[in-house]
Amino acid sequence: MQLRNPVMTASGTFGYGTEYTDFMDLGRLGGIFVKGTTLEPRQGNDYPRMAETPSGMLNAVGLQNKGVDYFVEHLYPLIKDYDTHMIVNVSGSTVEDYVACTEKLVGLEKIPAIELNISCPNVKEGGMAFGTSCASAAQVTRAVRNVYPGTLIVKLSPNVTDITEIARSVEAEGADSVSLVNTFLGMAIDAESRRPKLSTVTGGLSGPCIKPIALRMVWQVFHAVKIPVIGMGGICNWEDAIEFILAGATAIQVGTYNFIDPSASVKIVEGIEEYLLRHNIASVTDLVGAMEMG
Amino acid sequence: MQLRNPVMTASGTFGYGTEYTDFMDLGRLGGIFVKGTTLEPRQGNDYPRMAETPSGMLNAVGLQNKGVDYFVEHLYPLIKDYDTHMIVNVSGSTVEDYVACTEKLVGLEKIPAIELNISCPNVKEGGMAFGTSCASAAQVTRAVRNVYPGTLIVKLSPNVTDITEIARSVEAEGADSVSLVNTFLGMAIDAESRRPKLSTVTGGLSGPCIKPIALRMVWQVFHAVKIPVIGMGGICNWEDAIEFILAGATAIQVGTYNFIDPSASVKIVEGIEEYLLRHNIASVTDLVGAMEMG
Amino acid sequence: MKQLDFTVRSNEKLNDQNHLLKVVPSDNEQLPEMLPGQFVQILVENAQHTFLRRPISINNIVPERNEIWLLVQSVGEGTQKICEMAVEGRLNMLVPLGNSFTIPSSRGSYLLVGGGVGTAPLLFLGKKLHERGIACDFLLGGASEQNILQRSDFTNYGTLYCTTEDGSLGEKGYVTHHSVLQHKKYDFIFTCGPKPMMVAVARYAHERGIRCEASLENLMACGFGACLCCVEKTTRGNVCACTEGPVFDINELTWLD
Amino acid sequence: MKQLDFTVRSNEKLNDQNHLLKVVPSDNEQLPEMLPGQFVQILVENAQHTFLRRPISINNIVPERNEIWLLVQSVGEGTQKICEMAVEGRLNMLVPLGNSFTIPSSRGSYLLVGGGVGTAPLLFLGKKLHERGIACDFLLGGASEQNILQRSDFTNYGTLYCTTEDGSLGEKGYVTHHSVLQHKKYDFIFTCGPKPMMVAVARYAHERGIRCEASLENLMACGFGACLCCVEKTTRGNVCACTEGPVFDINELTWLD
Ligand SMILES: Cc1cc2nc3c(=O)[nH]c(=O)nc-3n(C[C@H](O)[C@H](O)[C@H](O)COP(=O)(O)OP(=O)(O)OC[C@H]3O[C@@H](n4cnc5c(N)ncnc54)[C@H](O)[C@@H]3O)c2cc1C
Ligand SMILES: Cc1cc2nc3c(=O)[nH]c(=O)nc-3n(C[C@H](O)[C@H](O)[C@H](O)COP(=O)(O)OP(=O)(O)OC[C@H]3O[C@@H](n4cnc5c(N)ncnc54)[C@H](O)[C@@H]3O)c2cc1C
Ligand SMILES: Cc1cc2nc3c(=O)[nH]c(=O)nc-3n(C[C@H](O)[C@H](O)[C@H](O)COP(=O)(O)O)c2cc1C
Ligand SMILES: Cc1cc2nc3c(=O)[nH]c(=O)nc-3n(C[C@H](O)[C@H](O)[C@H](O)COP(=O)(O)O)c2cc1C
Ligand code: FES
Ligand code: FES
Repeated sequence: MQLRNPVMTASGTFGYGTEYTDFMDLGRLGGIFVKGTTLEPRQGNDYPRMAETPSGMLNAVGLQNKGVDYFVEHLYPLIKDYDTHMIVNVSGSTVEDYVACTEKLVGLEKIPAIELNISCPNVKEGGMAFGTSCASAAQVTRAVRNVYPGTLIVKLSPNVTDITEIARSVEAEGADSVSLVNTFLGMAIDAESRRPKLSTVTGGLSGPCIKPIALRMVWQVFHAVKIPVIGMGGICNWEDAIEFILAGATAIQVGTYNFIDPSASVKIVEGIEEYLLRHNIASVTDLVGAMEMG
Repeated sequence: MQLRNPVMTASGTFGYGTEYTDFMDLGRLGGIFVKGTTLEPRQGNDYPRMAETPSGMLNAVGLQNKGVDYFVEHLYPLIKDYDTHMIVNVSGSTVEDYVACTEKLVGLEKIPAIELNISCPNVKEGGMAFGTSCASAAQVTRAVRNVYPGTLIVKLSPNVTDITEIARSVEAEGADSVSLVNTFLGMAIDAESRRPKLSTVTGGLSGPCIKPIALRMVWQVFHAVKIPVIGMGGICNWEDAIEFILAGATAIQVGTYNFIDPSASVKIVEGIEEYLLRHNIASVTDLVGAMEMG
Repeated sequence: MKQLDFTVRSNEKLNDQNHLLKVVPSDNEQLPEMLPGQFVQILVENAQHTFLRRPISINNIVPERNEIWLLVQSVGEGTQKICEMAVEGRLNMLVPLGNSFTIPSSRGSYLLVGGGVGTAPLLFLGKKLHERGIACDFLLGGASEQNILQRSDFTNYGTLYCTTEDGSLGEKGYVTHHSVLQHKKYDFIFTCGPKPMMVAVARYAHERGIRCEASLENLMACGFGACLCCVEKTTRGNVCACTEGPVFDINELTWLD
Repeated sequence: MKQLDFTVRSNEKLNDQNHLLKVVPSDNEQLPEMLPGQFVQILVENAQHTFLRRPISINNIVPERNEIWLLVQSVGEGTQKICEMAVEGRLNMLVPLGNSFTIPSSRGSYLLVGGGVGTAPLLFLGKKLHERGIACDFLLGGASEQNILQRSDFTNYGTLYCTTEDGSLGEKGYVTHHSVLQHKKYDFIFTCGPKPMMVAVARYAHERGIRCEASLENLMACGFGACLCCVEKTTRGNVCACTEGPVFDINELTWLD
């Protein structure tokens, strides 16, 4: 998969792209990761699903989506002609779920890649659990790899002691790329009512608050694997994007900040272009992992 | 150890208390955790050691301190008559270090407790490594427990997949309490110079940005152990403190925010008092873990 | 939907907590069509703790002046900063968002029930109904007289009934206890305000078989359908309050179950 | 050290980037004694990305008016917000912090070398020297004329020499190339400014055996010795620039190693 540029948008924060067409030209993006898609339709979790936190937010959406069949039948036709890479984020509760969901996507010509979400903290079963042990991460990657000939990106959970271990185990099973990070498991309580702010008590933390940790993980994983790393976590502007690229990200995803500035991703594309010009750098690939030490 | 109130100050953010006497009355606090103390003096890491991040900061101080002998001889006499609990944060690189350092503190009458720092991300050896596996956390706790008759608090690292596991393993070795969280391993890069912002590349992330994750961990640990939990991570005001208490913290520590408002801890003491009055709650202990569900 | 910079033309303090801001697109771009019930998402700059945009209803549109009115109650940092905006200050907004109240095609008698700052979208709705030659009644509730805002504006478009908790204006008590609800028979009710009030209004309407729409104020992250955070549980399942709402027919909601 | 609210009495724009703020304690509390070289830590409110306080040197003290002067260069969000402070606005500050320049007890000839906004603490130092009957020379450098600030204030306390990179004022070039350094022999040099400039000044002083103190601008979190983030490597090991500095004798520093 060749990208026009390294800027993509993160699953669950960009709908199916359609939500953003009023604000920007999708054709300016390297790619779009659509909302987490599961085998069966899901209603997601109860309201309230969101809490604002210092420089970030918690969400407990819980993979609300109409299921892969609906996607194939109704959404794919809408988005297949967008002039950018449309990548489906595949989520599930069991290995069989992941495989069955993926199988339905295999035939879709305009979906060059899938992102295996083994890191969603907002579903009771599966989800993040797969991403927090090497064995289960390897197991689900292997199973999906067997049925999926396209580009297979595995999305890692940051809620682990050693993310490089997990990255290496999915690389060993044939993942073409790893993307990181998904959200951090967090919570918030309303002091006055004494109740959790989310219906599910805990949820996923995203936004600029997590950027320093996400960046560290990207740097560690870049040095641990040979496959390309896609970096994300709190990226708001071109400087953040450059930080991730210097740390080792071949491409980046913009997530939560799309909510605050729906055209942020295009501004990042432009900001990176200017940076390359200013620093007289021929291609962004020259910057990947190019942090200077000492 | 009985506390006057649940508000204490976090190690490495409050010096030896002396730095704050111009700004506040130390006697208003439940306790003070002094700077991480090691067997030998340490110069810490090179400058730059600090980077501001969204709603937080990274530090790479690296346990700069004059060593436990200096502490006993020169600092203890200065602080022993403060009208609050003075607790020493014991850090080290090997089990032997921790034990030898602790042994020198055993005789100090006015030090009712030590906090075993098995979670410092800023030293090359040991430090955080002890706090990221059950076996090593248990090992160092056991060794120190053998030589320390006072209140033994073990400070946990948040850089783990399952913090409850670690908490249970130090509880099993006789820890009287666990405190959490220490800083998250993070990093920052200067996009223009392409250099890491810290001399050590990675450092410890603290401040409000980490609060949602820290709070979740306190809640999990509260439900996993029987010993009291001391909560911290981004606490700035009484509302934050109440959140941690509702999640299960018997006491809390104020860290980074002391830098921004040196009298923050006293304001939190007052804010909690007002909250109890307003809600007609007799004692703060009635609030510990009293988050209401459903 | 558009992302536009607006310039604050005026900022009038209505009472301790409420401000009325009148804003125009900074580059004089023609406002897109906006409907009553729709809202905007405001980027709050200069605020230390406000990360997300803040949703605010469209209180009124003055097409001649290309102007949007925003009625804002200061309840936290975000709304406080908006209330403190200086004249000539800039606000970046996403406009317009959400669905709208159903402007009935049939004649009939209409009641618009608002509480607190929930009266905001009802002014614009009343104006639109008035433009269609539909007279309506407004029933507005608040803690006391100074909390019933924009009264003279409302009376331009219909008859105004009020309740206050302290009796300082209109009848004493809550809106749902107002005598007009006993005396008059309505065909349509539109409501916006605190949830307990809207639930009471919905119950009143439901019991009498009156068609009723309520405008919700669910917590929102994006405001335009991308995050799925603002969902309301409806007879159709969880739907986004920012795109399929904020206005819902009460029969779709599960409030009365 | 005290934590006090201050009221902005005036805010003068000196050039594109630099503002001079004059502030007094809001409750008129008598200012504690402050020494040249000391600084304050300013809490920046209303800033989205500024979490920590910002250190700013004491530019001048006017005891008759209980007033502190702050010369601030807008380089990022924090300093920009400070520069945008309205008259009568409030600033919470920790005052005073750090050590100070050594006011020499012996007579001799003194040179104060500043670059950019690093000239800020030198005005107060010059004034204090002047009060002791010590005349001094100022050697100030900047990109061009408009960057050499407070010239008339400096000339009250001594002779002013300037260099500018474009030659628009004084000699063209860097401070360390100024001819006065060739012609005159100094006993003490005090310097504050960009690190490369201070290193060059230190080298000049060191080579000639001139006693020299430099004021550092290390990144700080607390500003009062609690965090150990601001350390400078010295002959005594790592020491805090906020308590044992910001002023250091150049012989203690490891710059010339
Ligand atoms: C579609 C829509 C239209 C709205 N129209 C208006 C309007 O015209 N005028 C107006 O003043 N306000 C309106 N609101 C509410 C307004 O968006 C919130 O008051 C605002 O977001 C609070 O931000 P803050 O930073 O001031 O307060 P915060 O500090 O975020 O919160 C302060 C307190 O208010 C509560 N709160 C925050 N947002 C909401 C919400 N959406 N619903 C209920 N409680 C909340 C918080 O839980 C907290 O207790 C509308 C909301 C929605 C969703
Ligand atoms: C003891 C002391 C006294 C000072 N006195 C003054 C003064 O009188 N007037 C004045 O205008 N400034 C002074 N400074 C510098 C001032 O504190 C910084 O410019 C300010 O903190 C930058 O904050 P910001 O939010 O505007 O910029 P940021 O957005 O934080 O940073 C903008 C850019 O400036 C760089 N930067 C930030 N802080 C420093 C620093 N301390 N040293 C070098 N580079 C930095 C950043 O790396 C970044 O590239 C002093 C600093 C110290 C430590
Ligand atoms: C509201 C919301 C919904 C999300 N849904 C998904 C999802 O369905 N699948 C997924 O892999 N990640 C999901 N994520 C995680 C993001 O894709 C991204 O990994 C994370 O938010 C970190 O990036 P950010 O800080 O830039 O937002 C979601 C995030 C948010 C905020
Ligand atoms: C500058 C700095 C130095 C620290 N030094 C220590 C230390 O010596 N020992 C320790 O256990 N924790 C140390 N910590 C961690 C804090 O005690 C605390 O666990 C952490 O900062 C989270 O709390 P906060 O977000 O309130 O700061 C340090 C933190 C900071 C910011
Ligand atoms: S607020 Fe994001 S979908 Fe409604
Ligand atoms: S800035 Fe904290 S010790 Fe100097």
